[in-house]
Amino acid sequence: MTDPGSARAGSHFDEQNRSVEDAEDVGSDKDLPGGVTEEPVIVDVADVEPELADPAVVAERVAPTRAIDTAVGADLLEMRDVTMRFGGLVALDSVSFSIRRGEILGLIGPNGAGKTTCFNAMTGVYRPSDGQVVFDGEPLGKLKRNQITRRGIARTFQNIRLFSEMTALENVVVGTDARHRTSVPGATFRTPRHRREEHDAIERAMALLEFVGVGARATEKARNLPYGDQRRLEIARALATEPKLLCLDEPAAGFNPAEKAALMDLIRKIRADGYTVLLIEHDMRLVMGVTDRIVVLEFGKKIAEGQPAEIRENPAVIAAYLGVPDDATA
Amino acid sequence: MSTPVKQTSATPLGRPHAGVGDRFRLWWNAQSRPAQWAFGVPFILFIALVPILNIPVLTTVGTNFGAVMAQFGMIALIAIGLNVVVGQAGLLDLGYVGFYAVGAYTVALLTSPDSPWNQTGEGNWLSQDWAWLAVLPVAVCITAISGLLLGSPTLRLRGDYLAIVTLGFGEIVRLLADNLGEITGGGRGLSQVAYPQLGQTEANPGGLFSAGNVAGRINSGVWWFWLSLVLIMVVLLFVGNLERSRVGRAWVAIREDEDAAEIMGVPTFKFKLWAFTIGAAIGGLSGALYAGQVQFVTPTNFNVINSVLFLCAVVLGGQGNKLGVILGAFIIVYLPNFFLGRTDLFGIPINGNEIANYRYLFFGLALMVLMIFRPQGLLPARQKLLTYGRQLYVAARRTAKRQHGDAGTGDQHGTTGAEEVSR
Amino acid sequence: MHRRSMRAALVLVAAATLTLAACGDKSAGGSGSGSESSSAATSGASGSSSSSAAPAGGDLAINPLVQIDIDGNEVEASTGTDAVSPAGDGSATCDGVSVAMAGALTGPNAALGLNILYGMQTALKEHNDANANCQVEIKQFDTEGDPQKATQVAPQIVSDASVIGLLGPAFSGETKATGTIFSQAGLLSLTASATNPDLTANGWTNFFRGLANDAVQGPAVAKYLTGSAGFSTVCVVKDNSDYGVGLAETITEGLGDAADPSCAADVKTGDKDFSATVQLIAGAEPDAIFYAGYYAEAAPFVAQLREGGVEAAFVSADGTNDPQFVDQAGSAAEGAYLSCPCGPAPEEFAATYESEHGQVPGVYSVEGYDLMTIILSGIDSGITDRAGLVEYVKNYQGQGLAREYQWDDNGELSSSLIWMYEVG
Amino acid sequence: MSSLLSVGALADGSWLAVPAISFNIEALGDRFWSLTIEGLAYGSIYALVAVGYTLVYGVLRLINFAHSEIFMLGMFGQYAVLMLLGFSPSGNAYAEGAVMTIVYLGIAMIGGMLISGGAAVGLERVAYRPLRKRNAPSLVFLITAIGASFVIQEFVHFVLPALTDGELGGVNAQQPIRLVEQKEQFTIFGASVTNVTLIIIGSALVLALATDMFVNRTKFGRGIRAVAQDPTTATLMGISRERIIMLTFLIGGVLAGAAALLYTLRVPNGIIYSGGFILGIKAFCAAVLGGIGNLRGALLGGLILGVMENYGQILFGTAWRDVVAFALLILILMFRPTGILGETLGRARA
Repeated sequence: MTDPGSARAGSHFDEQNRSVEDAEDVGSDKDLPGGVTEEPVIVDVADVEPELADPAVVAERVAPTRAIDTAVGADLLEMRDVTMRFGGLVALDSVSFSIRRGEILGLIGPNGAGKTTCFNAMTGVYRPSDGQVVFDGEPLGKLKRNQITRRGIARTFQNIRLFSEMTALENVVVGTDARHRTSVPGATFRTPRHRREEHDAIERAMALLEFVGVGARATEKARNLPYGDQRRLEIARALATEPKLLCLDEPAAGFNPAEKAALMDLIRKIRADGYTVLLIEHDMRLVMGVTDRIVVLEFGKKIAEGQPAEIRENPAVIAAYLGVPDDATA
Repeated sequence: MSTPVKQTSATPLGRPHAGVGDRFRLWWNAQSRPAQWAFGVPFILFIALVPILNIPVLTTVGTNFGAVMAQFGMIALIAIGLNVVVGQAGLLDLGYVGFYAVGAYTVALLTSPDSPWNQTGEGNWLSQDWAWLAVLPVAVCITAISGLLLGSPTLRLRGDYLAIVTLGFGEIVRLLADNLGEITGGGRGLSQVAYPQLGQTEANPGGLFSAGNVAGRINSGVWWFWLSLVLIMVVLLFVGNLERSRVGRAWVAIREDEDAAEIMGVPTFKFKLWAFTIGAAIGGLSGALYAGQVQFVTPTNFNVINSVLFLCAVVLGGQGNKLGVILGAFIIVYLPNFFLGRTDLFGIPINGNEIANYRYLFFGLALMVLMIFRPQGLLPARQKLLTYGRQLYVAARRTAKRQHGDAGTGDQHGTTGAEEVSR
Repeated sequence: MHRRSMRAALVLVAAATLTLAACGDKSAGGSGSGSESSSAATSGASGSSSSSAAPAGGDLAINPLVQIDIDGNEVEASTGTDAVSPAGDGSATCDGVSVAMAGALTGPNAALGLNILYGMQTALKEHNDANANCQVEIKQFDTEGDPQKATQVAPQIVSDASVIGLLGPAFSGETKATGTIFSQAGLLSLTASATNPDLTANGWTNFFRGLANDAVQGPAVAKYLTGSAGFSTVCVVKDNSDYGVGLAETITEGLGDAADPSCAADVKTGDKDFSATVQLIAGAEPDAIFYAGYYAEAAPFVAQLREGGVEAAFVSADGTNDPQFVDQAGSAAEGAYLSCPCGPAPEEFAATYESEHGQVPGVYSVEGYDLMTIILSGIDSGITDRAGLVEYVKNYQGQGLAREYQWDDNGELSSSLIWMYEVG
Repeated sequence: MSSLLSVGALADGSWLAVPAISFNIEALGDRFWSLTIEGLAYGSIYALVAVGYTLVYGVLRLINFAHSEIFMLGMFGQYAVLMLLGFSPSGNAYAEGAVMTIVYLGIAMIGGMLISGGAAVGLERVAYRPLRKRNAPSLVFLITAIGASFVIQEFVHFVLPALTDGELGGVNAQQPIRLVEQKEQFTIFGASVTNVTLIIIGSALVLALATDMFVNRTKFGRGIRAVAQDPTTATLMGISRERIIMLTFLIGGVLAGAAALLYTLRVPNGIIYSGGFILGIKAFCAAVLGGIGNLRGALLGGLILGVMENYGQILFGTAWRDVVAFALLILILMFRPTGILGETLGRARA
């Protein structure tokens, strides 16, 4: 968990247990308590809704439908001298950079450089001690986290945080709910708007599952999905909120090279569909391969910004990563 | 409490032949609405008839079965309400009895001649015959408001704090009823609370719902049971609608990971408050039934131990599972009565009164054992969170069958399901 | 290292415990002695000795003092030897008749219900032993003192065709909840303990109360306190039970100006610490304290009053009139006045009761016995139906162990008298 | 059938009668110091019991709902020891002389501590350990605790009298064994201080200091704090989590046993199977008030709760004592959602 404020809400054990169990259980459809081995039920959404077999249809349904004030190529999100202090510790020291609409921006830096803090400042988990985050022309100010999501910033988590007792489809539908307005009265009496929204939600969620490639496991509980599918499901859930900006927090952690390649394809596909992507990643090859621009942080300060090729040559960056092979920085 | 759900014990869905329950569920989910009605209605009718069928071992000896079922109806409502709060939204409420009390006292205060706020009788705005029914929505509203008032400052607290705060609230409500003697009658309580005046006859001057109606098999207890059964159906329908909507998904998301839910755009505080308010309203409804049935309300009926029992009903039955918590309520109410006054069971002589006397001892042991071996309750939760998810369930069952080797049958369903999705 | 030192400490403690235990009995200060085998705790309601209970506060017991009427005037006691016997003349015949008993038989309030039940059983045994051709049965129905439970139990009583009369319900609350049921069924409801005055105002023709209600006890005791006892300021303390609240109200009313509102206090059943109330009373310096509630709270309350230096007389009523009060309060109970609509138990009855049930008669045991005797005499006179029994009780007149029984049209005793007891 | 509502009567408004609650501020002023001292005595009992809740919560994130029954067992434990020592129940105080009284009290206290500590460790073993092995969610722990609470109470209610030939347990409170007769020793600001108050506050102070030292200064205490803060790392550092958990329960139980003796000095008639419940809830309140998981918070919370409810019951009337306590809790949590001192155990974050 990344948020000390409410992270203490869950117990330390909870977290520990979770990660331990993840390690054991993820991707294993093995033994039931009774020792009976069962196969998972595969319900392919394409099976339920045959049109989804066509990737073009999928991509169209997934594509964002929201009006964005920012023109393509203009700044979608701007960090303006953002400083973040925790007690005496300065985690971010007047960091400024911007994310332009339609690009894939990489945010890198050695451990403890403030990448995740930066991320949390954007998504409202922390409020900046100083400076401003301006999104789509308006400062985020004191918006609550769910309001920021509604404004159009979605994220995934470094340590997967799916709703594990829900099915994959339901997880994604929770994401689509961010755009819905039905509340208790509407749902209790099943008003027409509620029905319409429910229909839309399922339709879009199925398309999203197909889009990220877990369509075959729509009705499985999230916790029973293989690790890689869980990561992809998180992306689908984030996309479901119809973000203007999608923030991915180390989406390739724990992936093998083949999976990484598939992920790169997926990220490109997401961008191609009209989303803007912010990527935090340790894997240099992946970052260099997929991003348009890169911002480098070290000790809470921005030390470089530029295209992958420039970053590769930047002496400050090389110094920061000196002696550390790309792949092992994690 | 942001309780991470553990893998060890629950049998995951998506493994269809894991148990009879799961197989039944898959089958049931795949049925069409009319088919579900066709199976459901006779079953409900059967439940409704249970207290008058006089089934040998099932019928209680020491206490009237109809009256026991009436109490079961009320506790079942309570369990459904508490399940919204605890089972679905994951908020630990140890003071739920407070809402039960608020509901009961609202009815009693407005209709008991002992109360200074009595509104029945000459020159007042409630007619004697319809007083109970007229006050019922008032009770539900006032309880909902009390839930809102308690929830808005406290729901920002974390789980464990919420537990003790709600417990304190429950006690405060009881103590208020106790201490404000001028209004509530204090320990003397409020008697002659109004009840539905229906079907008065010569032999039955109080009507069908009067406590005095004990002649014959269909006594007042049975009538109250039927009334609560109707209310349970209505509440289940509404709560079911909520569960299969954005609201229910928000609750489950909050239960599983509140921070992640908020970051996914769920207005967590708002939906927690809704859960609390809805739970409170259902508790108040049950309290109003209580006041009507017993026609007498005192503070002692609303102490902490009852809160704990309600919570046990929910956990015992299976939190998050509506049918499960109803089963839990049945066990909590029925078991002590089952033994009371019984001298033999299947020919084996037993001292039922003695067993009933030790009920808390057995109950405590049973809880401990159950929590070790079946912490998810007797009927574990398998929430359905999508309004139009049936085609998926149909497909799931079809796939399950195909994997089993006997493929076929489901295709037609599949197509209709797809149409349903794409309108 | 830690572990070893811990173990050593344990051994030391164990050794010390053994040594001290060997030193033998410790004697208590005050008037009593810890190990003396005395016939302590003579209960007022029983008049007999408690065998198993350890000596409490020396040789204190609840002794009958005087019988008073509603104006607090003394009345000659009419208890005694001419009481109607449940045995009858031994020639009664009946078949398949039973009497129901409804009250708390399990749970926290069970003691009172059991006292009544045991009293009934004592009477029943005498009757059945003497009348071979009329074996009556007691059917027990446990209400746990819970009104809702009572509504579940009541239909069973009514629908049991062999039950022609009911002794109960025991508490006022459950009586309120079930009164209509019994009234509509025309089943005799004869209570040995429910003292809420409102109960007879519901128009139930089947309901009779076998003792004075709180509307009698309150004024009677109040008048006695301001009159014969000569107290001019009294603090009324009540618990939160139906009984306590009702009694306190009538007492306060009866005391009039003598009741000091500045030290009127409320306690809760289950409370054991009364320091704030004690301080409040100490400040008011009353002549007497009246406690409306049960012995479980009265005992620690009086003990803490005395420890807190309050020497005013302690007065309480039937809820406190139990040997347990003396056992638990010890010497602090000395001199306490306890009123009770219940009469003192004659020694013979107490002895029989104790041999049958292994405990001394408690409060309302005598009423249970007397009222059962009345029902049995009705059965012996040939009554086999419910209506007949109600009629019989309505017209009944006779002497019991505790008092003379005769009812008015509402179901109250025509002459309601209160007994005052003193602990000494 | 008459009409459902008659609007005229409703509009009349005369039907609404509101009760008056009186405040007795004078009494509060007059007896301020004696109330404070009494409140501190009561509060120190709360504080000792609250430590058990808070330590277990700090280490396990578990509300040990059965801790109130551990306390109750402690009362019976010290009572049984006194009986073994040859004391028999009596309404009157024994006069043994100051030295011997203190010795007997000490032995009784140790007896209570052993019983409570043992019961707490046993509870952990029998009820909680199997759940921990299964990684049960916290609601499951809570329900188990409730179950255990029922079992312990009913054990004392029904089984114990059968085992001890009616000497212990059962439906009635134990007849008190009074070792100390309450006597005024001296006065502060006009408020009398009794020997019982002195013993309670003195012993509680010593025990609280000792516990604080133990948790903050010793190796075991460091272990407890380490496990509370980060169980995984603590395990990696070679600390046995199981042993630390056992130790935590032991400390909580032992303090509850000590509190049990102090409580019976104050309330000799309180030894009954149901006697722990409300006190336990109050102590839990105290722990939450101070910031659950925080040792010093529990101590502070206990004292505050004891004093405030003592003021409250004079201010509003004795019947309002518990209302004051719970209302105070709700109010404080509204303004300080993690309690007065926050939630860290000991000085872990100082």
